[in-house]
Amino acid sequence: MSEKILEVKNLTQQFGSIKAVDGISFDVYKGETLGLVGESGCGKSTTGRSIIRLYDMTDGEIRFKGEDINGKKSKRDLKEFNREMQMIFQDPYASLNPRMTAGEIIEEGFEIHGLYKNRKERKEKIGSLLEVVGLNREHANRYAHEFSGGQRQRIGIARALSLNPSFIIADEPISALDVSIQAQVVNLLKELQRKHGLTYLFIAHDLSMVKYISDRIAVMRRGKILELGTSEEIYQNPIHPYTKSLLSAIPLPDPISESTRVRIPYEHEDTDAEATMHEVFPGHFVYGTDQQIAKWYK
Amino acid sequence: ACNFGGSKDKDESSGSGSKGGDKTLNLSITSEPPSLNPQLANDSTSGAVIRAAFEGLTRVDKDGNVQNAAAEDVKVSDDKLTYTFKLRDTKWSNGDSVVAGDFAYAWKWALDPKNASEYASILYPIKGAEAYNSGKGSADDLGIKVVDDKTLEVTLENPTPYFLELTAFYTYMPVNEKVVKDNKKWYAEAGDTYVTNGPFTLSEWKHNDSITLKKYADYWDKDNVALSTVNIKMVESETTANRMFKSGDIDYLGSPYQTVPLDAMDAYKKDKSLKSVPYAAIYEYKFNTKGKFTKNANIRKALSYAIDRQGLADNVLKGGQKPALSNVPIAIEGFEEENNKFKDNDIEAAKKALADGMKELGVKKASDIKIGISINTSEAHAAIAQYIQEGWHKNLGIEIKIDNSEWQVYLDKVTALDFDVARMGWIADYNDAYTFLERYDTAKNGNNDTGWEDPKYKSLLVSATKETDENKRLDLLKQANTLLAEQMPIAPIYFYVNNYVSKDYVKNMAPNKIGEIDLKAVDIQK
Amino acid sequence: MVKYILKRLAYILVALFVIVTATFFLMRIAPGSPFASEKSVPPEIQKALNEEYGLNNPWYIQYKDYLVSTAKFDFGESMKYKGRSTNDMISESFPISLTLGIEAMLLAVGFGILIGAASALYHNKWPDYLGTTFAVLGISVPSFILAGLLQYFVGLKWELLPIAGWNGFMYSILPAISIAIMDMGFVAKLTRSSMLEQNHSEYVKMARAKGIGKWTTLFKHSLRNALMPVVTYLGPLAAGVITGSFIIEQIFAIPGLGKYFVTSISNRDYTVIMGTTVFYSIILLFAVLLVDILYVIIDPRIKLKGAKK
Amino acid sequence: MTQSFKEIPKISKDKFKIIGRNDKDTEKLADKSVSFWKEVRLRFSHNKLAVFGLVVLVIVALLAIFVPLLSPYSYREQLGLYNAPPSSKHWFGTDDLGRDVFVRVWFGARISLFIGLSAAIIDLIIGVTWGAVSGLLGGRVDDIMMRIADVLTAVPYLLVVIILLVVMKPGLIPLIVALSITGWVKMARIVRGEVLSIKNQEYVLAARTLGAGTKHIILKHLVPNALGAILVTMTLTIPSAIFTESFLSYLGLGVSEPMASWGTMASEGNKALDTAPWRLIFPAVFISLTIFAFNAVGDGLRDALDPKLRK
Amino acid sequence: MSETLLEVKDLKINFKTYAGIVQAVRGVNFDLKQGETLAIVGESGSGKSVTSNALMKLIPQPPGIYDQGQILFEGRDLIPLTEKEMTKIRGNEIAMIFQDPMTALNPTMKVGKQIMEVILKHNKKATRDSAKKRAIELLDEVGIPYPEKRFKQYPHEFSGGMRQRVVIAIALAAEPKLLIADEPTTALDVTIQAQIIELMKKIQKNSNTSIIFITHDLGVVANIADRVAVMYAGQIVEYGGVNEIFYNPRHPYTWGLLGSMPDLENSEDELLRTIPGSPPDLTNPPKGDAFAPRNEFAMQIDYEEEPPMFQVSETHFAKTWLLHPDAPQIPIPEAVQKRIDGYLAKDGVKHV
Ligand SMILES: Nc1ncnc2c1ncn2[C@@H]1O[C@H](COP(=O)(O)OP(=O)(O)OP(=O)(O)O)[C@@H](O)[C@H]1O
Ligand SMILES: Nc1ncnc2c1ncn2[C@@H]1O[C@H](COP(=O)(O)OP(=O)(O)OP(=O)(O)O)[C@@H](O)[C@H]1O
Ligand SMILES: [Mg+2]
Ligand SMILES: [Mg+2]
Repeated sequence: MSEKILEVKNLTQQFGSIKAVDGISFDVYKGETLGLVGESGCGKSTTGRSIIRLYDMTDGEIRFKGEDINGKKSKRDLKEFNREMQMIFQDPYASLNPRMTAGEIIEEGFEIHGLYKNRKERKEKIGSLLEVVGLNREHANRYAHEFSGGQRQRIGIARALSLNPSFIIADEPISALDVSIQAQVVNLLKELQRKHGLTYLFIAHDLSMVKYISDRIAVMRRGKILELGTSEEIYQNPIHPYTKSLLSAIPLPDPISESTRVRIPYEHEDTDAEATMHEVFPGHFVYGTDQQIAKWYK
Repeated sequence: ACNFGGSKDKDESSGSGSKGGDKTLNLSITSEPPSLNPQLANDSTSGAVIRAAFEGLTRVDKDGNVQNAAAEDVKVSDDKLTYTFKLRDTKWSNGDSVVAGDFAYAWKWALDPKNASEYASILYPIKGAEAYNSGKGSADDLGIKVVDDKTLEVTLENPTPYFLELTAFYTYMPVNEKVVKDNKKWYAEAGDTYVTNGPFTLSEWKHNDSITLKKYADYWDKDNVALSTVNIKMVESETTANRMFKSGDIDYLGSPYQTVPLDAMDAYKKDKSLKSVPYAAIYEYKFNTKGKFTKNANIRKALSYAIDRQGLADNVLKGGQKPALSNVPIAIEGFEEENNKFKDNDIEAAKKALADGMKELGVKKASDIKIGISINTSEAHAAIAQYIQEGWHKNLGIEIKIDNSEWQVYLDKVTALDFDVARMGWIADYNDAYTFLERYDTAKNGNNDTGWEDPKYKSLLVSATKETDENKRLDLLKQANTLLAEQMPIAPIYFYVNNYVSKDYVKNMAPNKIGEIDLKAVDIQK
Repeated sequence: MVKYILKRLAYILVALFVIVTATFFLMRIAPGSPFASEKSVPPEIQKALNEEYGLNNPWYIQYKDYLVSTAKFDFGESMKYKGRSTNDMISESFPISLTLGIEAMLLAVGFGILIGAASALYHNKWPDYLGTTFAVLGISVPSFILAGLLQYFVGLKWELLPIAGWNGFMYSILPAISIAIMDMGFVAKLTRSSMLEQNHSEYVKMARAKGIGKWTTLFKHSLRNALMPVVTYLGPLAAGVITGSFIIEQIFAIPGLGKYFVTSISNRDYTVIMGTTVFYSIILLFAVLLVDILYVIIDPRIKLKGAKK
Repeated sequence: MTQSFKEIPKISKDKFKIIGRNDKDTEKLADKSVSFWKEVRLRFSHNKLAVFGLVVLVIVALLAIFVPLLSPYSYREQLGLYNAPPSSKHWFGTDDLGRDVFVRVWFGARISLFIGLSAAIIDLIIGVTWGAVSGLLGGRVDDIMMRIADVLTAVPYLLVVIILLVVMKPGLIPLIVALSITGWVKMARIVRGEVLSIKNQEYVLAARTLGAGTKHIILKHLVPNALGAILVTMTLTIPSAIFTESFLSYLGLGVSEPMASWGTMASEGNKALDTAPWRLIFPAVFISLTIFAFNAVGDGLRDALDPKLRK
Repeated sequence: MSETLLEVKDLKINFKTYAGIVQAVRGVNFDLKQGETLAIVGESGSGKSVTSNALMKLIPQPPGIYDQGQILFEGRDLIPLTEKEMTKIRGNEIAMIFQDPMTALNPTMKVGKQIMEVILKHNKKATRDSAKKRAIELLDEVGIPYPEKRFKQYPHEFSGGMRQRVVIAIALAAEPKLLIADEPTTALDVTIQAQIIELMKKIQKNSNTSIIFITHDLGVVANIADRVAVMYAGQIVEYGGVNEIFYNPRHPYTWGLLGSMPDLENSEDELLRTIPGSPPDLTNPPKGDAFAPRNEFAMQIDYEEEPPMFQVSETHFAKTWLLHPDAPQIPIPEAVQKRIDGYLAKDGVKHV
């Protein structure tokens, strides 16, 4: 496999008494898409936001391109970091400032980083970014509320791309969109990845989309990663009962099978302190005690 | 948490005036009296209440005449320096007899520098008083002698023709020595400790709200006291007080308790209810004789001549005030004819004086003269200043700016001579020209505020003090007064009058020349 | 919770210290003295007076004295009103201002919320226009003018209520209205916009989908949620109102606390300045704290941790 | 279902040729879309009260500019006609010094409007910044900044003004300084409240991931989106500044006599209510009308700018 | 089949805005029988919520206008009813579940009280005690553990899934005949979504309630619906039994919807099928077929004239000119057909 672009070690994020993220570790490799799935409130967004330094993490270590992100202190280093790593947000309505035009939203990054000082150059760049995400140049002067959800999300993507990052955290970029628009956005993300060699951390709770877009998937629950492996592995060969339960819950556009489908309910088993990550197959990790793993893997 | 103060029924009965023998007068004063201790009081509001509750050796009646009060008889020595008072048999409201010692105690207390009585200086005519009060002498050297319980002998520093008027002043009131010694704060509340000997007793004192006086049953002259109750409301706003008067909540509106609002004057004049009586008080503009332009006497004269005093009195003040063309009010005995030191609104003379002054100062254009009128914040001052400003601007062509300050800031500025022209008022504590003229004896005098002094003027005043002959003394004072008009360190503006309106049934109620009302004489006849 | 309140109390102490310090120095820099008057006081007596009130001490001693007296809540005697202790002056006049203030608050908040709620409920219909106009009028008529008009017409011309004074409930009506009107207007405006926001929310739609009537929805559901911004505004407002309004007390001759805030300063009555300032500060600081605690009571989602939300 | 199911219509066959989708249109936005500011304008102009307010403000401003220039009388000229009721010569009557109230009202308007607008600007500069910084940074900074605001409201204002009076010459500048001392605290409180809810919006987080600093976030995101609340608060600041000015003038901090402002005219006129009511009524009516207009415009703008009311 | 509970006839709803009149619902017809579930699908802005809110007369007026049509509930037209008469029907006969459980509950009122409120409102005989008992029962019914304890808690103490259960409990409290669920599971994650759907099915079985289920998730539709209405630009463009819609879709928009679903067998290299473009502006709906500009099979006629509803089978209708006898026979696009075949094959293996 290619080089690691991001290493997360024992990341813990505590809000007051709540441990939103409880000591998780994973790596992301250059050019891949790592899907992060799990029920609502399990700490997915928190993980993403800690990585991009929106939160100061409570404990652990995050290395981006080999450097500890918390070690970066100087303003310049921070700006450098911001150019390398970007985020796409969940809510296409809340993530665009209603008082700004699409152009201004995309321009914001240039302004902050003092890029393309020349007006014409800047305009040109904004226009080309809009085109990259499948919008027209003329859209630059329109306000966010004039766009449909899918178009808004594309503006959000254009904003994330504006600084030419190499790593993008997409925090449920499609869950607020309806199916046909989800497809537009996912296609766009895929295409961009192919063209620019981007790396994604793709957060979602919709497993069918995640499966489609991700190379590897991490399943989270209550602040912990329970299972991690390639998409194929996770779908074909889930080991953790929670993963199995999740997979069984995906509804399919197939009325006949739906009428007979049986959901596998998940019974939480207490994992005591001994629980650890087990590499069951190469690259396929499961969290649990030795006995549990043995039991599940039958 | 319902606290509306006071019980309701009590007030209802008192509000309805006289029923049978119950005669009630309703008044309003502008504020809480700062102190009802005669020796600590230093303002007219407190004075008005103290005067009703206490009885000095003498009283000044409604016509301004001195009457014996606590003293039955007064003997004055030939050199006019020794006064022997024989006391009447009167009682304190707690039953004690009023004795000469009570007077002596009160006066000594006031003069004791430790007690920091702000009005102690009014006792200075007494021998040794000034020295003791300023820490240079001792109480034993004071000219106050208790001969026996009923006899008080007072020796003066100089012959003081108005001394018997002073003994009516509140600082000269007696206090009950025993009570005062027992309780340092005897004067803070109405009640057992507030022991008085005047025609009224303090029956209730609701701080900031009202004071109730009741007729003193054991008063020696009780037959001549008509009122049974006096309710005094504290109403700061003139407008409100005026409305209360109109609605009948109060029976009397005006000096010395409250002022008739300027804006109401016209209406009261129209229905002829407004009354004006002369007042020994002057409103004046002080010049800074060290100022850039006002150091020049001609400039000062020009400014003073160019004031339309009559117009001001008629159109702005409206209370029948008299233009002041001299520095001693016409209400002062002997000065009735002196109000003619120059002509009112004499633009010709003003222009001439201005031209002279400009020449002396080397100023080319009148508009180069920039003068500020300093006033403190109060309605009438601003109106007067604007009126005068417009006149100066129009007639003399000089630039005038009005500089308005908060009261204490203003006092500071005036004391520091940080002004060109500043308004001031002076009210007589006793009916004598000396109180007006004495202020300019030296530049250092705390009440001078002009930086002006003249040795000739000072010597005139000193001679007047020593003089035992009434007429000669008066003449010396008149000379001094003329000298002031020549040098014009102050521009007199107008002599105050006391304005008031009262309900028809209020009788015998009018302020005297020094602005006091003796409630003892007031009657209500419905 | 307890920890939070303790922390806030500590802040209050620090704030009080700062306030006392600032007031002390301002007071001493300001020209004038408590004993100044038009007739000048002889220097010897001035000195004696200064000595009596400790004004001859160097500033740090005086400063220390004020700190000590603040700590003991004993501010000493008034320099203007002889023989009266500052504490007495406050404790006599505060209940009056408090009574009047509570009445005014009830008016302002009660009617303000009612008008605001009705406006929101009938958004863009005539009750809304009426209510909004009334609210804006309330804001745009200054209290001293309203007080004058009420006194003149209601008191003097129509003789419906007493002109001035403080002698029972009837006497408190006009002043309370005068104090309340501006805040009533603002509370109404705040309530209206906040209610409109709530009315667009899902749970209000849900309540209506449950078959609950308009007014019931309003009182049971949206009002409480709409109250948050009103509460923010109320804290400092309450502190101001219950400690009295100088102008209103002056116009209606009410023996309240409000006038001391102004007169003590123009009199340079140092002890009373200090006393009233500390008193007001304590009320204000606690009102602000109370608001933060009220938030938690009104909105169970908020936890006292330091920051809201 | 039967209802909409009509008989299959007969249509010429060549219409049934597949021509595919209309490519040009596909990513076009609705062409009749209304731009943000145009919609704001539309929404504002539909609000009758707001339009009325705007018209009033314009008229008041014009009168304030032109009446003192064109009137035969000046604001200070004493005409010898004291307390005369309104007449054809003196539309608003004359005052106690015999000056034309009409000219004085419009002269006063200049000062009062200037004060009102200055206060609004102070609110914007100090209040908004203070509230925004406090709310955005949160935590200890917030605690301290809000306690400072508390302290400022608690320290006796009159004392501060008196000291200003001593160190500065009276005029408009010390007046504005005096207004700046505490005038903004209410605004700061309200903006802080707004910011607390806006700052967790995703677009603010997005700006932060772009590396935006505090200043950028405040200016670009927090202030524009708190504009509604800011406007409403400002409509309250303006009247309170106009009245504070009369109080400060009374203390000698404002413009000096014979110049006048609405506030000073009204408080002077208040005393003449019983006898010369026109001296109160005209300034008071114009104060109220102007504040009413500011409110109407402010509310109208607030509604027009509110993205929540928009779809 | 059982009798018809609800019949919507030619419903048109407009909104007056500054930009013009938004024709949000442009002539919708459907009916619903007792105990039946109708799913309404369609992309955002197609008028699903407006339609469902209209059934309860919850459209704010202004700006909303009931322009035309009838809503016959048990034969009675709801449109002319007054607000007061409607409050008797709302919550009682027709209940609603909202999309976002996070905001649909009053944050400052205890959960129990919010349930009791409906019971007390619609059941004249209920006392506070009986209402409380019933509320606890309801909490238990929707599967909330420790209902007595939960009764006294505030919404923020519940997770999203639990809150949606509370919303359902409220909807069920008065035993309504019709339950409208407007995207009840969109905000929830899959496991909880599955639980909620199971719960609704159970309830329907027990009390024979009719359900209108609004969603854009075709998987959910397949799971719960008896019949399906596909909406586009304020109109129903295809309508039929659930199997008909999924295995024999006739409208190109329905093809688009089905095609854009990823499926677990999709290989990652191929892009998803999308419906390019965006929905039309309803202030100014296009002439002809509103879907034409996005329809790769659009014909000349589509740009000129609005198609009527063509009947495909007894129960299956579609509003597209493609069904006109003169139109070229366009087969279901290959990718979609392949997927359908895949499903059918799989099902066949399982069920035949
Ligand atoms: N700023 C914060 N302060 C306090 N608690 C927080 C904060 N942000 C998140 N949490 C809590 O941390 C936990 C994890 O939240 P997070 O947003 O990471 O979940 P998520 O997996 O992204 O959920 P969703 O699918 O709903 O977006 C939740 O319990 C949440 O309440
Ligand atoms: N109050 C309103 N004022 C103006 N237009 C409105 C209003 N409510 C809805 N609309 C318009 O009606 C149309 C249909 O909206 P509706 O909410 O029914 O869509 P939807 O199908 O439910 O979409 P979603 O999946 O996003 O919930 C939209 O174009 C919307 O802009
Ligand atoms: Mg999240
Ligand atoms: Mg919807």
